[in-house]
Amino acid sequence: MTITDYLSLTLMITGAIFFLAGTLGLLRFPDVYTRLHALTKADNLGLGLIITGLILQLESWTVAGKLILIWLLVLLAGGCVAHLIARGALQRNVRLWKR
Amino acid sequence: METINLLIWSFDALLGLCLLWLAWRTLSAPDLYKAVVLFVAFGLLMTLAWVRLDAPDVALAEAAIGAGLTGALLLSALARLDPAVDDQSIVTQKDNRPKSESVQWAAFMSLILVAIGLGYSVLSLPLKFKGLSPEVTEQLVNSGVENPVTAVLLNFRGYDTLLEMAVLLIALLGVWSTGNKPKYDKPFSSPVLDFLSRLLTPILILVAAYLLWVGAHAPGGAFQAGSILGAVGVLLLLSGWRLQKDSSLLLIRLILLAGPFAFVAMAVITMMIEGQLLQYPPAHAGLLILVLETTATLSIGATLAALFLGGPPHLKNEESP
Amino acid sequence: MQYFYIALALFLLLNLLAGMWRILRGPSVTDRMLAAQLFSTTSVAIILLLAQATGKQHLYDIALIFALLTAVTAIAFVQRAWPSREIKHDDH
Amino acid sequence: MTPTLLFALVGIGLFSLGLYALIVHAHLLRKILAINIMGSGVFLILVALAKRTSETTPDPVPHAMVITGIVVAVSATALALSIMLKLNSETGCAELPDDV
Repeated sequence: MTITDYLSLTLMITGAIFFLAGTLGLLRFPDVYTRLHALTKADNLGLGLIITGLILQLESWTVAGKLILIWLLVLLAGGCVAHLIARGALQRNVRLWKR
Repeated sequence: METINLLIWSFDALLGLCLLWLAWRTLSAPDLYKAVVLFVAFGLLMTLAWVRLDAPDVALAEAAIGAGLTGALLLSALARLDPAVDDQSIVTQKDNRPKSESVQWAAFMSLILVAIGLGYSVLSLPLKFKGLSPEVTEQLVNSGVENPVTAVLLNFRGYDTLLEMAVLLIALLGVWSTGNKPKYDKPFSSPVLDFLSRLLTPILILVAAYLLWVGAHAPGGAFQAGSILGAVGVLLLLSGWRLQKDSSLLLIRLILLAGPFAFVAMAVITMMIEGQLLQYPPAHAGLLILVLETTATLSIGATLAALFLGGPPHLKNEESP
Repeated sequence: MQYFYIALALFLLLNLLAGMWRILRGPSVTDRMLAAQLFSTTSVAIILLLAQATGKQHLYDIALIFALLTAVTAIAFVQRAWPSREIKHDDH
Repeated sequence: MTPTLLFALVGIGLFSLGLYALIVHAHLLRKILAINIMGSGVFLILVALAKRTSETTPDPVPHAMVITGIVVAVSATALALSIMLKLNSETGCAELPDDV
């Protein structure tokens, strides 16, 4: 194992932890908005970390470009969908959680 | 090596169990909305199963259709059920009239028998079997393409794809003849949606063209590219896009017909030249397949989008009250 | 490394299984839709890991299609299938 | 147990589940979902059995058939949904009359 291997290992494990955090948020948070927040942010960051870890292991730059494109698209679509869902929920008077 | 096999095996087993469990919940959830969302999730996991089974062409088709079309079709049909009680229609669309208990038991018992019979027949098949792959590999050089799945779809069993185009057209005619009104969405409902559809549409069209081209030597091809074009249509319809000109109505109908027509024309021509239905001269096979695939892609895309629309398209100013 | 990729993919599949609980339980239709979104992001990660583990380059295309198209189902939900007032409120 | 066998058995399970739901449930949307799941089961059996050739390249013919099948399934689903909506707007319910 080289230094690059260790680095990508660390990155990917951190990514997986972010995925776990996103799922926990989806399961444990009290209302739609907070769940949306946990899911969109944590999962997109987790995917980004896993993709960075994978890129370190690649030999070809074209494939690396494809992976970065995938991540950017997921980020973009995820962000827009999160906005649309949150906006729709507000318009439909879905209650905000208060302590 | 042993640990890897164990890991792979547990991944497969977990995936299989997830599929069965999702299917069971889809079919038994009392709330139909829940059933539809579970079915969408089921489609996503099916893609993973195709990846595990070394079927990348199938996985591409399932990803394009499962993520882009099935969910949108089912959700919008669910929303249109019973418009009289529009607010509560989705949440209260319940399915609580199961058959009597004796019927359920009889069905259950006979289904157990069917499953055991099928399981027995699968287990009794030999574990190593060549199938048709030696023949395909042998003839692949004459087919004009390098991807065996594309060779089977467009060359060796081209008549399958010909009939498939006919099936798509007939399904569309069936949808149009039910007389349901097409469903349009309000345009400009959100600037973000507008932005997203403007950005995704060109990328999706580019990816469809890429899959069509790459299908000659790697996983991809007309069906996958056509499904992506269909998803583009769905995305545009959902973000409030409408036809503006008379000529575009005619153009859409021409595109719908182009695929089946090109296939029939090619079948007749090859019949006259080579004496066999859809048997291309090996020297030109690659080019002919590309032409056929391109028209098929456009037709499949237009047909799938029109199926989602749910009725014959009309212009913006012909709005009926 | 291959060992690690598969293990990570398995972990993400377990993660996905946990998210399924939200689809089953709801309580509102929106929560179920969110869980379906979780499925798609996680599937992209799993496919990428499997691609790296098996060395099959064409699997990246499948992840690309997922990344492009998962928005469509969510938009269909927002535009069409969302009741104009939520009937079931959160029970927390 | 090889992946071939595992996924073939899962396919059989899906087919049986779908057939059971198709018989038992009355709502047409549920029947459409059931038919789709039956179809997925059949596709899974076909592709799993195609993997028996060798470890590297599975038999391409079943793969081609399944791709055709997936596209036919989605168009048939669209037609079925459209007919269901028509029935719904004519009669106000989405179930077929029971004549047993």
